[in-house]
Amino acid sequence: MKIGVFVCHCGSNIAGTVDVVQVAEAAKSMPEVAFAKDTMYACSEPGQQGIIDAIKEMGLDGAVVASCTPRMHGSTFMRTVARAGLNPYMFEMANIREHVSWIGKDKVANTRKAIDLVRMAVAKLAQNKPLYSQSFSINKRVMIIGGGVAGIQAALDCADGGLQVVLVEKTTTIGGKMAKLDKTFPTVDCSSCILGPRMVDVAQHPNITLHASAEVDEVFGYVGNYQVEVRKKATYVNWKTCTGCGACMEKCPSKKSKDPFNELIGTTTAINIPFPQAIPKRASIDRDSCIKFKTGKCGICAKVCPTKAIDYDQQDEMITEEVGAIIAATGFDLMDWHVYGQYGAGRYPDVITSLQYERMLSASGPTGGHIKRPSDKKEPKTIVFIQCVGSRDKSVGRPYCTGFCCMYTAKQAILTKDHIPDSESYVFYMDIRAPGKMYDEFTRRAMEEYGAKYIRGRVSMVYPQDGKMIVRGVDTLAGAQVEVEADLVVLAVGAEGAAGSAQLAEKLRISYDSYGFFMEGHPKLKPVETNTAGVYLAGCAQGPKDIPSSVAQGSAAAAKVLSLFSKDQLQSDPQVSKVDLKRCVGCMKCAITCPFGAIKETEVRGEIKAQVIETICQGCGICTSTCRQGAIQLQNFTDNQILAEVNALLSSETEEA
Amino acid sequence: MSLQDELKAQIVKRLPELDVVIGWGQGYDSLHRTPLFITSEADVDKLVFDPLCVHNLSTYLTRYGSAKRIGVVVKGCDSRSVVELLQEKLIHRDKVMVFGLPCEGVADLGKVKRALAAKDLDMGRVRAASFADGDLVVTVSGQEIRLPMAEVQADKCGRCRYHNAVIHDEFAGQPITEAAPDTYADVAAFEEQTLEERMEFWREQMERCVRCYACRNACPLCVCRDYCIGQSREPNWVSQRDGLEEKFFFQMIHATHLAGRCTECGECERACPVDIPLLLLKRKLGKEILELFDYRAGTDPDAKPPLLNFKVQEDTINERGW
Amino acid sequence: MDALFLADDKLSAWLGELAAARRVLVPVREREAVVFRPYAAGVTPVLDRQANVPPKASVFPASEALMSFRYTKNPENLGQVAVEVHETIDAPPTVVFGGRPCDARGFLVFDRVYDTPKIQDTAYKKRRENTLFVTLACDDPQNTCFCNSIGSSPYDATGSDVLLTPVSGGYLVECASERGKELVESKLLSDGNALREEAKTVHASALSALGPAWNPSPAKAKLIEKFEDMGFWEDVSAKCISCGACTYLCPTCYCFNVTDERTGMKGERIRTWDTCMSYLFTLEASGHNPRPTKAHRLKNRVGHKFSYYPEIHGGPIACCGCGRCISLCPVSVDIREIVRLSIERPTAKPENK
Amino acid sequence: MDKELRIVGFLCNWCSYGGADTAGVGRFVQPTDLRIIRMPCSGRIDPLFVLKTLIGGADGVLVSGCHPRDCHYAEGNYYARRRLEVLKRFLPIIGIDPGRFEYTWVSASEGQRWQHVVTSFTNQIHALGPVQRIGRQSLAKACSLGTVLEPLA
Repeated sequence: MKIGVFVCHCGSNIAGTVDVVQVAEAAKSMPEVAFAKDTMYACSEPGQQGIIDAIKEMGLDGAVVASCTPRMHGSTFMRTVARAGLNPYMFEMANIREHVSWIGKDKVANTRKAIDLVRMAVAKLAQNKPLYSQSFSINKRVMIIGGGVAGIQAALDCADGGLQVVLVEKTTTIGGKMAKLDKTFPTVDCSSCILGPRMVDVAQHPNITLHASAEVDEVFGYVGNYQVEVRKKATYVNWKTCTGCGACMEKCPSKKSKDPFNELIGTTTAINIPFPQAIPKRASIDRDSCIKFKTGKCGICAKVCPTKAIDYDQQDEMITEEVGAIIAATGFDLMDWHVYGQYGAGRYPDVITSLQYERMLSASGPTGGHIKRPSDKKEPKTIVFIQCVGSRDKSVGRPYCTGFCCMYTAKQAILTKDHIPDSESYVFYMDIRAPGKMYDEFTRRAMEEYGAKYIRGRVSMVYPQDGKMIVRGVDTLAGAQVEVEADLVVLAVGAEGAAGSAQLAEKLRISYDSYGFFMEGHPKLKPVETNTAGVYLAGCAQGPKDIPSSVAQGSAAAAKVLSLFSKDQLQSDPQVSKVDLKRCVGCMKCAITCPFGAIKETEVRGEIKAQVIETICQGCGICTSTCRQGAIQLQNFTDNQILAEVNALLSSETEEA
Repeated sequence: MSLQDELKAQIVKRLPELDVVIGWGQGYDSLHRTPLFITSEADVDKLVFDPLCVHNLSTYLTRYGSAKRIGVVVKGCDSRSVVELLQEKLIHRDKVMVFGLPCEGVADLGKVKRALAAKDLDMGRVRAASFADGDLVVTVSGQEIRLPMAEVQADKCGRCRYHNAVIHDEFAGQPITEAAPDTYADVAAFEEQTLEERMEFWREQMERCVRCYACRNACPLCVCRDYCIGQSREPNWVSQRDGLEEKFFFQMIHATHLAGRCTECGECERACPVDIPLLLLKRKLGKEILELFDYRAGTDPDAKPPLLNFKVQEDTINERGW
Repeated sequence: MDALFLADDKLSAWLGELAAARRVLVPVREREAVVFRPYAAGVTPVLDRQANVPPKASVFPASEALMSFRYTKNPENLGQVAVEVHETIDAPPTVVFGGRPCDARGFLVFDRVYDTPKIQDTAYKKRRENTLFVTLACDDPQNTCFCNSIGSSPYDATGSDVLLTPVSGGYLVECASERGKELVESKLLSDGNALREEAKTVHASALSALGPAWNPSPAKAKLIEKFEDMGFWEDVSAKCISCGACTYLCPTCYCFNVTDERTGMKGERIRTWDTCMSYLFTLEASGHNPRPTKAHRLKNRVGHKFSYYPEIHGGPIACCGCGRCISLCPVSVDIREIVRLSIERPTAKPENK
Repeated sequence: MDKELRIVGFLCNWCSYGGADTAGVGRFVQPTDLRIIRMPCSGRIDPLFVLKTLIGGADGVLVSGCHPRDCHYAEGNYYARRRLEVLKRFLPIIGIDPGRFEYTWVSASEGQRWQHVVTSFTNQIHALGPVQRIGRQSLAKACSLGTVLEPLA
């Protein structure tokens, strides 16, 4: 075999701490290496052309590129090798950047390590075999999980693109967090006025099937052919007949039910439609507060319902949706700010979250758009906004910036002045983060036009005194302690991945971080992809972002799906398991451990043998390490390929000696 | 009726349903029994059962095509291999007829050899052997030597929980009620040595290995047989070199491939022509698997073996924080 | 030539003398196994019983490098690779001490294959030339011994260079070859002529302890006759577990495999023992196997030893009667019984197809 | 730190290999002893790879996969956890310090954790020193029997 080795400088990224010339020189003495060279940027156009030229001129059978992580440019170079006429799997990468040059300062040790990694890659490549993809057809339906603004945007774009869309929403209405907002920054336009029509579009779009009050239970399958088990949670109202007339709500005697839509600052009826613009506009019963469910007596709603839609015996319904791609747009929730004991940990009614304040500002909210402090329903005159509650705070395990709080706090300060002209707003902030079109101008308006008093510093404590909330903090610019007697304190609470996002990630087999945000495929180059083919991300599920960014990502995810579905057939990853029939004893232990059901029993000349269904196999290799006789080998990660790497590494010691 | 006669009668009765019944017969000398393949009633007369019937005959079960109906005579320990094979679907219940026995323990010919060597006698020259009053009585070089069974019994019998065949279609004799605890004291005692001493021990033992693979081929659960990865090039785990690393690594293959499956019948060690104590490696795995998963292989044909199973939250695996 | 005497208490001194100039391999006990190991002061040879492993490896190692090789590249064109080969024969002067006469006789079977006018296996030959055998006549054979039946005896010194016979107080030392003379030039050995008679008694008693000899020679024809009688072979091989204990521990089994083992730019060509009892022995690259079952393979082992080899080499049986294949077989397959049955049992007529 | 030791890492592609990349991107400096072999999943890791590596002379072996519940292939790390735990407990019988082998979970986002894991494990291996090899010390004995090959000078 003739192998070419290309050692990348990556400018000074690698060459700064690895002697790449020496690595290339060392590669020349490695078995099977017929060509070795250092190159400034292997991934650049001339760099790739250099690889192609060398393969053609030297008649190489395979190439090793020693550069960055294969997770970054593995596929780039596989295409390069393919353009040179080789099978793309006749390629290996040695990661001498992320795993060497960027993490070690000792150039001698780094160079030695880089040589070892190249030796291992060369040894593996010598065992590689050409692999060929198979085609399989795809189901051009897409599921979008989460009906917030990102999910709505993705759904509409996909549906407009001609795809059948299944939108799954956990609550009884779509709209998400945006539906709860009164106004949006920096335009201060009415949130429901811009979102409402889009929600209606969803309801009316012939290509969109909406499952509200539904959650994903299980996900099977693979890109192009997913089967998703959706649990439609019982609402105790037959939504096929319910017209959303609201008669039940009017008569429901249980009026003190929790109102999650209004962030628990108001109450609602046990049977309710969360808000007038809800989509679908259907009623549902909150079991926990319904008198019928608690005592068995009542049943008024059933009596008053003109369409006899009430069904107290309704059960959760399981449906299976077959789709080819999935967009996860599950949004965010506020972190549990009760960890802040110094702000009362929820003990003071007049310390509220910004989202609660938002409901208070909303004309359709529980206060009818009048700002009233919860304790005595009086209009507050002095309002203190505390930013970064659960943002940029390592002490509560929230080192990241939620990003949009600076903007909505400014918006709320402006709206406060509009609502109560004689009010005074104080904003405690760490830094103003307002990068965006008209954003910084907006925060300046809050200060300059609306007179909000911005104090740069953190609040050390909040406590009640004589009907006021005393806010004690520091003004770091003035270098002085400050104390404000406030009527109402509003906390800008940081965002985290929506409740249940970790469980959903596990079902989707995508990664998530410790805050419940889903991991994108690459932080820069694959912001909407995940590492699971056919699963995409949109909106705050991937990380905190404002409305325009969420909408943009919703569209981006839709574009990804449309691009995926633009083909009728997909190419399967040929890195699948393969059975050596001679070695297989038919014990089927591989099938027991296969998480995908990709191995079935077959009979060959009267003997039971394992057979891999290539389009279902995901290439994990659990079967390979389960099979004792080495009969089922994951292609491109065969025992011999891995052993070649181990042996090359362990023998390098003796060779040098 | 003696146990042996009862067994013979059972085999005679069931033989018409079967292609062959595997039992024990007289070997080349009075101390050796040898596997006996019974296909006719005349063969049944050659059947023997006594504490010299050391072989685990279940090792033959996977060597017949699936069309044959095989009878096999098993002691308690041997029967666990049958259970394991059934559990792994390597044999089928309707193709195997199990003649179960109660067993008070078998002799360890290595111990017999040592006991005789201590008296300057060679086991290879024993002219006659019989059992009387719990002793193995042998005639060698003109002397009659009484060896108490307690002294020459196989170690596995001293810690046996399963004296009676755990699975059977026919059972001869009376079940034995007592069962000894197994505390894995042998493993613990070995591990009192330093790590260096332990490796030196294996170094010395493996030096003698001739790579005959009797350990593997005697093992009822080594079902890869002709396609063992210890000898293949595709995959190529072990080179043809016969250094200690290669020899020892083969034992690593054997041991890890038996993890959670090994019933500790000890055939690997018994079969070894150069007396390498191979069971110790498997006992160690058996001990850890028992502690981790509360699992003993070969006791439940319907169990899901621990290494083909998992719990999302493991009760006993204390994952190490960093 | 005169017989000499070695007193028991001078044994280790003699071994010390021998070991000064050569590698001396002696049987030692490791657990319940007796194996050949290099002699060093303090090592106690086990001389009262047969070793589990015969000293076959002294001349025919379980694994040996026939040559080493190294690839070198043309610096001008790395794709051009040259290979440099070095013969690597390791043949230190060796004395194998304390084996049985049958152990040494085993190499006579090798010689007819590896050292012939037509074929000279250089590695084998060099080691054979450099290795001398001081064997010990059996005074009390084991149950599995049958040297008398293959035309030999417990004191047959053919193939040995020095034969020791246990006598009272020590050993009678007799030179059995020209080459043996250099070994007995020791002041530790005294005149032993007076003990010749005692030694003869020892020999006679050992021979009689073996019981009556049986004649395997009819097997030569009978085994050919039974070549197609697979029912016979299936019957006699039923208990065989296809391990290699019988062949690897046989002093006369000489089959090998050759593989190149390469690490990086260098490697060795290795010859290792192989066993015809293994499925892999005859497995062809196509996947076809002419000896697919253990019946085929056991037929080969017995047939080769008692029929094909004698046919090719003019008579001698490829067996030295040591009995290790019986005593060390995990399931007590008895080659004596198979040979006898091949003679006694009528051959099944091949079915008309 | 003293002379580099031979440490081999088997990392799953999706989480830990990515975590090691993240550590690189974050320039989290680590000891240089480790050589990483990329595996598709920790479930692909046959315990025999670890044994082969240790018996073959590596001073330490580190396996890292996705956190339980977080496997890209749903279940691979659950199987790995059982297999590797059994392996770790097995090592003492053959005279290999169980501290020479560790398995852990590092996600693709945990660059700093990866730095910590590599640093701690490398320190642990340096504290244990070079591994004893079953093949090495016996060379003299085996050579005298003519069974072990003299490497070409």
